[in-house]
Amino acid sequence: MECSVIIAGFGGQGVILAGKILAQAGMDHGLEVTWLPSYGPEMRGGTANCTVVLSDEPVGSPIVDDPSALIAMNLPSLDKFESTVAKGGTIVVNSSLIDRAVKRGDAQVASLQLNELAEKVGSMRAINMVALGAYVKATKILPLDTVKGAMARMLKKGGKGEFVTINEQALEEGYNAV
Amino acid sequence: MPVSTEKMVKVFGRPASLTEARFTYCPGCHHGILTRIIAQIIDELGIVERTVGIAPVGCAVFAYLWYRCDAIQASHGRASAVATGVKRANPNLIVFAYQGDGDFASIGTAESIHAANRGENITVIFVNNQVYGMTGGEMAPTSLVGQKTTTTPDGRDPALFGYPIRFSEMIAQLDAPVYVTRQALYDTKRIVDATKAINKAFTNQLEGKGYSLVEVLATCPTNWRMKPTEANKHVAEVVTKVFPLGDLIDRG
Amino acid sequence: MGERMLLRGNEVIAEAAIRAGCQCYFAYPITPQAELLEHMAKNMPRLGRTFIQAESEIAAISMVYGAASVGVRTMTSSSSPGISLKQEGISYLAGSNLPAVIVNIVRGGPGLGDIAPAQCDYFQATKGGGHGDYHMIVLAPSTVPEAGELTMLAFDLADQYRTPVMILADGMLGQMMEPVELPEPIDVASLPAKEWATTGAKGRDPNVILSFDLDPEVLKKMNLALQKRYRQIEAKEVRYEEAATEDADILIAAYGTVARIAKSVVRMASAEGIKLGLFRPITLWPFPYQPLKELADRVKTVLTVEMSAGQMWEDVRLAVAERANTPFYGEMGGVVPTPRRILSEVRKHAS
Amino acid sequence: MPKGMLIIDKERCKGCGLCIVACPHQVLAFSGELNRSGYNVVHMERPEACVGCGFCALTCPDVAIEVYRERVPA
Repeated sequence: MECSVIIAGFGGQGVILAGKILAQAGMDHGLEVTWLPSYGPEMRGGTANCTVVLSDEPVGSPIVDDPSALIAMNLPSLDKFESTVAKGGTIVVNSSLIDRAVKRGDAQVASLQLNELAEKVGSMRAINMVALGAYVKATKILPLDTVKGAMARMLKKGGKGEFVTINEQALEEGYNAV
Repeated sequence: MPVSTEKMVKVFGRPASLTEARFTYCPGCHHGILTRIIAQIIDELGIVERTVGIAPVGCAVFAYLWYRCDAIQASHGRASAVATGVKRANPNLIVFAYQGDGDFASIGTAESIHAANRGENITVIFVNNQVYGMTGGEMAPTSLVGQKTTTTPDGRDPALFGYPIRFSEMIAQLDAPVYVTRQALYDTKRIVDATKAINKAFTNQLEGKGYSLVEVLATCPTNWRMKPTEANKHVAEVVTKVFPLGDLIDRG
Repeated sequence: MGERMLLRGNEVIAEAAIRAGCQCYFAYPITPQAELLEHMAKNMPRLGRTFIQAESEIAAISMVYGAASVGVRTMTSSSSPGISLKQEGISYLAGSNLPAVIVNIVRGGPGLGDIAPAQCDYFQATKGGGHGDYHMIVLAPSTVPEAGELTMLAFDLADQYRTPVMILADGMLGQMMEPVELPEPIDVASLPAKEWATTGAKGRDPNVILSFDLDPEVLKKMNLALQKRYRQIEAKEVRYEEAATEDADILIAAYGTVARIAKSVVRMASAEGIKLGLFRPITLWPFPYQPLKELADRVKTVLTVEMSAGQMWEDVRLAVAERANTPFYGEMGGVVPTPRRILSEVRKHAS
Repeated sequence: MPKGMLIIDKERCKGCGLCIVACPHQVLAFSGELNRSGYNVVHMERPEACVGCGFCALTCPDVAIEVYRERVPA
């Protein structure tokens, strides 16, 4: 079993952190993982993305030609990565910012208004966790509780423990929306 | 005619911290005086067993040969950075960097300024003789306006090569340094003054006070094409007009 | 071994250096190795050790030179353009027989290039980027955990052979995260004393650190001593990894990040019935000429894959020496060869 | 005034003459004798005038001069 996901959006949408939390959760679940970010000026205001690979054997390439999933947080991300997703793969689309349909007919699409769902939870900054929750439900890659646990540990380690509750709610919101 | 020294007491001899090796400097070169002064102060402070000297590139490249202390030969211009590494790695050592004007004030500009700006607890001896001695008498950053060198055959033209850089004044603008002074060696009074200044620069380090810089106006009779005595006069009458002697800061 | 943690390559190299007893670290910021610098900035002072953000790469390597002279374990890190600036100091370290660790998280070049991962500094690292007849040991990790292990090893080899050692990784390895079990810290007090260090001439003759002698005959002797040590290193320190080479028809020769990507290709090729193996040099200098030569007798093709125009390829061809075909596939400018692209190259040579 | 005495290491002397100028009592002069390096070395031309002040030694760039002074009864 090897799964990979590209999480892409613009800087500020938290795609890098979402990937880290997913990788941490995969590791906590006993899997081998790699997390590979785009880095440098891209991260400072432009587009940002990261690739997470989860596997039950040592990960070879941390870059993937055909990811088994894509989380597209904005239109440029969908435009850039849609065609790369493996046949039968999963695409999570932020329809709040993407006004076109997914062209691929061979992918499982979860189109969600991520901005509105984040606002419902009470924080636009939690949009990445909404997306991650949706991805977890759509792919059944890991138990949601494992992701919650990884998220809580990572935020506490970064001195942001006060945001754990709202991010748990965000994960659940995304999870339940699929 | 020989007079016996039996009834006499030795009042001046070779400092114990100097090796027996003969200096490679030209006749009348002030590097020799300065080397002796430093050794004498290492003796007086009793620090030879914990001193590390940093030798530059230039005429003083052999500085490691003269002292009975540990020494490191640094690349051109980096002596202050090497001294930083030594002192940070082992703060118990007494570290001095011995640097010429090309080394300290040209190729090593960044290393020199930033070691001073960090207030490294080191002693820097900056030998300013306004010329590149070792490579054959080329223009130094401190060469005087109009000074003839092998790369300014018609004299240094500020329009082409700028002005002599008063590096110690630049260092003295910084907040961190403890002691910045300019000394000379052209007569016995200046030699005594310079000795006191260098003593203070080492003592500051011993007392953990921080960065001390002693600029020493020196002669280069060979490349100035002057007799050693004329060279001394040149420093006294001409060079000190551009590079005034005295303490620039003393926060010790 | 401790807790399994998810860490970046840059952080792991930094933390491994700390655990290897690195006492002084000096560096200048540059992408993509900034996290290494930041980890050291945060952790070295807490441990009572030295961290200086130097005014330049040249100053940083010169500080390393000073600290190494005193006999402490010391390191600097940078990325390609910064490593170019450090060459003066690296040559001095080699010439003065000083142990130090230099990390190069390589990015695209030449010139300012870009900040994407590349392997275009192979020549500079393995053939002596500075002046004079010297080598340094060059270790090329392929995974984040290995980056930690090789960093620990780098300090030991540096001390053992009194030579600078380079960790040659790339931006991808520096930036990516993988689970790591960090090695236990070494006991610095148990390291052998460095009798040659400039620690103060108390009860002994002065020690002098230098790479200089104006007498050509003396300098020749100094060079011969260096060369003798290099022959010892070549005899004892060659490291490499083989994967699926037993019945391989084709071999990929690759190091670092590309080698791990190639491991995925080996699996993909196997599924297609192509007998593909991988030969991965871990020491780029000394290069594993002999083991590769022996493998070349058993395969038809050795395909070199690099993120360069073919720098390691030269060493591969020296080793293979006409025993097998030696095609090349390289990417430049920070483009990373994907598994599929490598596989299509493999297919060209499989029929 | 106490009487002084100098020991000049001829082989270290490079004949620069700085000591000659530094001496307040005109004790020193070039000897005309060349050392092994070929330098015209300095000697005490008027030893009787030396007071052991040490100015010559302070000035000597080659640390070639040792200075002795008569013991003054306490």
